[in-house]
Amino acid sequence: MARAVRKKLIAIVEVAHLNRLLELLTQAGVTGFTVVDARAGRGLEGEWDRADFNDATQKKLVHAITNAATAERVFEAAEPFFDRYPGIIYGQDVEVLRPERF
Amino acid sequence: MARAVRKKLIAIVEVAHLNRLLELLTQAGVTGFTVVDARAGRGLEGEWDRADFNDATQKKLVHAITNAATAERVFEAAEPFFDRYPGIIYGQDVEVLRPERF
Amino acid sequence: MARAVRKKLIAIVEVAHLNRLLELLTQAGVTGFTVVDARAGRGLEGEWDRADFNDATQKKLVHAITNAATAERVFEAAEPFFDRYPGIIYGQDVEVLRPERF
Amino acid sequence: MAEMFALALANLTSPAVLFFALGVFAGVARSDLAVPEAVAKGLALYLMLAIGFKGGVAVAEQGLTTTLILAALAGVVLSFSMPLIAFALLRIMTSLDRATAAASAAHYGSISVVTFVAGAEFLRLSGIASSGHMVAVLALMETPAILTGLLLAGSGAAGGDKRTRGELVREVMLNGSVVLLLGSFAIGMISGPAGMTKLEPFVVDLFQGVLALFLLDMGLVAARRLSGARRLGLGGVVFGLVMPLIGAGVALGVAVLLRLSVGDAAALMILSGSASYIAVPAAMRIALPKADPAVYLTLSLAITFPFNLTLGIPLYTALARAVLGG
Amino acid sequence: MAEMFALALANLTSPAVLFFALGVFAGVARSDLAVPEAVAKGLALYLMLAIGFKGGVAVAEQGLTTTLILAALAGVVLSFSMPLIAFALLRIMTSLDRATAAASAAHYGSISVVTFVAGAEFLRLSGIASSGHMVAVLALMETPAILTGLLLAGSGAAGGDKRTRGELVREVMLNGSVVLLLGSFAIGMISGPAGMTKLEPFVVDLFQGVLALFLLDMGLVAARRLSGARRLGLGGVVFGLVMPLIGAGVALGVAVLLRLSVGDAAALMILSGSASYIAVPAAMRIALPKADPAVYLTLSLAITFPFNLTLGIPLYTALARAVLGG
Amino acid sequence: MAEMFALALANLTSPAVLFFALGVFAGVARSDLAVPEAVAKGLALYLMLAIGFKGGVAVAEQGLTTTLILAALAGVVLSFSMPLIAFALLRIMTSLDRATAAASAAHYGSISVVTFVAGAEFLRLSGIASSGHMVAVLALMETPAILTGLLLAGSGAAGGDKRTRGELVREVMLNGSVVLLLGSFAIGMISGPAGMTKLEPFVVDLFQGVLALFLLDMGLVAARRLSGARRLGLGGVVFGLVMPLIGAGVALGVAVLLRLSVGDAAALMILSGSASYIAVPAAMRIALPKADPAVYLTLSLAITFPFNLTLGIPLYTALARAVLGG
Ligand SMILES: Nc1ncnc2c1ncn2[C@@H]1O[C@H](COP(=O)(O)O)[C@@H](O)[C@H]1O
Ligand SMILES: Nc1ncnc2c1ncn2[C@@H]1O[C@H](COP(=O)(O)O)[C@@H](O)[C@H]1O
Ligand SMILES: Nc1ncnc2c1ncn2[C@@H]1O[C@H](COP(=O)(O)O)[C@@H](O)[C@H]1O
Ligand code: NA
Ligand code: NA
Ligand code: NA
Repeated sequence: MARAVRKKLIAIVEVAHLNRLLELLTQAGVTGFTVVDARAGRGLEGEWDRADFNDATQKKLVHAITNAATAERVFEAAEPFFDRYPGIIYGQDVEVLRPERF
Repeated sequence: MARAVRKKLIAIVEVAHLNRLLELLTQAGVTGFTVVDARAGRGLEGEWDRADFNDATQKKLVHAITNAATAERVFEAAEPFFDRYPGIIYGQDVEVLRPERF
Repeated sequence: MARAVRKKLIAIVEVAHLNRLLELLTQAGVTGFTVVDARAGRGLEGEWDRADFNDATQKKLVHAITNAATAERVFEAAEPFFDRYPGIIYGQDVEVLRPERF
Repeated sequence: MAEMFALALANLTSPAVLFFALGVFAGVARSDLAVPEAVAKGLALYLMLAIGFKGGVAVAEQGLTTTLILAALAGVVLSFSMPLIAFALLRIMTSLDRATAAASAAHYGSISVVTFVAGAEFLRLSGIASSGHMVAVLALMETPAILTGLLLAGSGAAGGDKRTRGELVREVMLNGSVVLLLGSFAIGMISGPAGMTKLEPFVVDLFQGVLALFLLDMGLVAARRLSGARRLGLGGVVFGLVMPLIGAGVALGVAVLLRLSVGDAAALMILSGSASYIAVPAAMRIALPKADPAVYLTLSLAITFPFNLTLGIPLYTALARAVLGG
Repeated sequence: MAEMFALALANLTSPAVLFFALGVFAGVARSDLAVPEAVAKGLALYLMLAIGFKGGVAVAEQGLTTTLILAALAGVVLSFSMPLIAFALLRIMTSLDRATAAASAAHYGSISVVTFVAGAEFLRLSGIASSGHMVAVLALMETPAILTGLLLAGSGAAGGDKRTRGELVREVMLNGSVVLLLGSFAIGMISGPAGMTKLEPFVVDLFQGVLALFLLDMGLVAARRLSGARRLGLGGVVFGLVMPLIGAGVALGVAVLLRLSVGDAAALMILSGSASYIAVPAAMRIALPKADPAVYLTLSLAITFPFNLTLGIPLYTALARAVLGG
Repeated sequence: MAEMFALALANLTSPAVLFFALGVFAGVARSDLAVPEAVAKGLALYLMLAIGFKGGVAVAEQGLTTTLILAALAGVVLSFSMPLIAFALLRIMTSLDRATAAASAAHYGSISVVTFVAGAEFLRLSGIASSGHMVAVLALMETPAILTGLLLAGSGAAGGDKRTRGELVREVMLNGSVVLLLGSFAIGMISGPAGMTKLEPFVVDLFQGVLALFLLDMGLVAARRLSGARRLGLGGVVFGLVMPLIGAGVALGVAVLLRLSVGDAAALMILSGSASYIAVPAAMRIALPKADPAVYLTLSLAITFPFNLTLGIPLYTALARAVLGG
């Protein structure tokens, strides 16, 4: 059976800027999200690791399933955000149950 | 090179109902899965955070790569499950190595 | 607006082999990745759980966004890797901001 | 009287209460102060292990007495019955749906380990220490209320799940905190004073410090939950302040009937007046997933717990003394 | 004799053993009691730091003696050689593949820190405390068995990986638990009694309590692993009970040859009879990824460890006394 | 003189310093030894709680004195002004961009709690214990440097973010470590010796042991950071060794002016010579996200901290004694 399609957004963001990102998502119209702790990583700024007992460079993964229009608004708002702060954001299509939720 | 395509399912589920969901997956024919701790989130029921030292509202992410037929069976069984319990489930196509595993 | 498309790779790998996998990714040309702790799972080798205070069977999830050519190189190098070590790897298309990063 | 005020003041300036206040302050001011989840859980395990073990050793030294059996019976009856009163009040005072009201009511029949621990310390400083066996009463009071809550929720409970009620009860009785408390109590009874010699620096000396750190975290959590108070409405908030008084009052009546000592009476009041925030929420998520957790967690953690910690405990103690002498 | 029974009973009713039993009970009953992973690892770090440091201080006070050197040599030889016996037995008694049998055999040449710690406490209570330098022996016994295991696995080891055997050995020798144990031992030796004055409340007073909490978790893990016992078959289970007796028996022979004191002989027996559950499994996942971890973790954690903790330790002690007098 | 050498040697062979060295060794050798993140954070919380509380109790016993007020003022002025010197030096000695140099400079105006703690212990052993109120000075010195850092970064700070500077300052002042330190200090002052009676086994007896375990982890982290030293260049490394001497030197001048006691002077030197590794990095990620964290974390953790812990503390103490007598 063909399922309804929605957008999944994933952002990787630094712990100090997490609340700002969640606000950005909410303002764009995202109604649900789930945050996961990242453990380590590498990017333009070099490597980081949670074992550094120091929260300064810790990262979080934010997942949010939403509809296409909202996703587009998020992408637009995310551009200046990720210019300023470290991290990345990307999207992909997913098939969902109960599409009216998102 | 074109890789074989399989379905990836992701469910977000409350810790108290995790074992029930894993049983549901197993019964549908899923042979492998990986569970990840979620840290915080928001949904229809409002916000939650792991820092609440209380397991009551903690969530887990369950990933499972499986074939299309099994995924369809999971979706069907998941409908009543997520009617009753908080959480969401969604699927997407992924390219895999060793497709016969899934 | 149509976004640029890149490949997201996800590998699930045992903690003892994580550094080897990251090396493999780096050699294939991957420039960024994020590691997440897995909590529990099941596969060909049976079940495991982090609560086993024993690192022996702990797993990590490695996410990496990269371009198609690099992804193909990773897949090729991953074949013998996952013949030898437990775990899986898969890929999918994602839409990204700032595509020149990857 | 003056002495009671002095004790109440000593309570408010004890490190434990002050660390709770610090946590509330940090939370309300949105500081990023945080106790890692694993550490908070470890502290909770420690507190349950220590309190259970010390209670068990105390009973090993005193032996099983009729008083213990009576107090245990009283505790179980209170745990079963208080949710009935709480449910009736919640239906009158608030507009909560049936499932949420039933789930919240269950919390008030059960108990809060940390409230008990703070209360036991207060009683000790007041010179009317409660008996070691009150820990057994505490452990026995944890779960009966859950069953009453499920009955109150009616057919909505576990709505259509294939699990039988029997399975539910098994899951509830095997809640980690219940098992650890009762298990540590049993270990204390079996290993007795010889066991205490080995564990004393761990379970006794460290106790107040660990409690302070744990209360710091409880303050942070309570502050986060305070934002849920709006959802409760005024009726809900008043309920969260009045219900502990009712619970403690009923327990005082029972204690008079059973001729408990002042210390044990006060301890029973503290238990009956306290509301669960670990075992019952976990059970409610399993059995009543449709009940709103923001309501019962806010009631228990952000309203009733702070009230008991700061004012309830000295008040119940004063009442027990006034009625039972001592 | 009667005294030995009394001690064995005291062992079974000690808080440490009882908390292990509580963990097993909770695990088997499928309670949701759990020690957070980070806390369990923190407790393990504490135990290794404390045991290493205390051993080092003891040696600083006694000085390096020939007995230590002899015992260390004996330990290393036992660690290298016990896997040979274990491998032969596993190939006879079970139908495990070569890699899994070799990996499992390696566990029995190495040692279990917690078994040693529980044993040392038992010896102390029995009035035949072992020397502080046995900790050094313990640390030295951790890794040699791994090399034997790799040899036994034959060409299958690290199957075709580009890593050289040298790299493997480096990774194994730098296992966190080995480094912390030896490092803390060295720190104890260097900072001596002056260092002990500072750390005593931490490494000595708390020790039994932390051990109890850690054993609770080990009980939970052992119970989870018990389900793997089916995969072992009867032959595997019997091996897990017989092999510690063989290990302890051989160690007793060596101790007689070297004229070790009763306490040191018993400690060497406990070490030789115990099976690793941290350093060796980690090494085996690196070196023999095709060996089945469910087999060796079940053997070590769910069969041999509980046996040693409850019956093995008193038995080895009684044997050491019977043979060496004291 | 000979006595100072003996004390310096005692410092180097103290368990705390040796556990730091063990961590560095394990990290450099790429052992998989690791302290779980949650445990490390728990230990950090403990240290701040304990140090704050003990300082507060000390002030409750001594009362607020002009010396405290003077020392506090001196600390705040030092915290505000040291980043100016640090910034100038960094611009001369290295080719770091403005934002990174400003962020790094801010670290040197602020303080390192663990350096202070190790220093306080050293002073105690040297017979010139600093006053309890130096903890208040420590807490007050944490944040002013951050403001100077932001000024130095110029318009680049928080580049174009809509947050006002006021919001930034609020976030910085409510940093968890600042709140816990000041809060515990206040709790110590309010609950006084009566509170200390309850918490003493926790905050005093365990302190050295927890510090040792924490330093083990700091060694591991410092070793991981050492790889970043290449990015610093020789100029950066030299800065990380010279700047603490300058900070301590200026503090000594201030202490002479204010006629502080030898112990307090040495403590102020240690504070001024130390560099933050918790509060300031967190603030810089918020306020100056473009500044390179690898630079300031390497400077603070891998260069200045080890220097202060091993050589700086005895050196500053010797200087304070030489200049102020005692
Ligand atoms: N290509 C990528 N794939 C996955 N994660 C990435 C990638 N690039 C960056 N990240 C994550 O985002 C963090 C910040 O990235 P950056 O701003 O490039 O330093 C990194 O530390 C990684 O955890
Ligand atoms: N749209 C969404 N995107 C990502 N996670 C979600 C979404 N909706 C719900 N969740 C997660 O699922 C949990 C339960 O959802 P709910 O049943 O809607 O309360 C939430 O707390 C989130 O962690
Ligand atoms: N189909 C799957 N879907 C998701 N995760 C899997 C799957 N198969 C294996 N895994 C994960 O990879 C680990 C190792 O797999 P295996 O090598 O099959 O034992 C498992 O323990 C799971 O955590
Ligand atoms: Na109650
Ligand atoms: Na052995
Ligand atoms: Na400074």
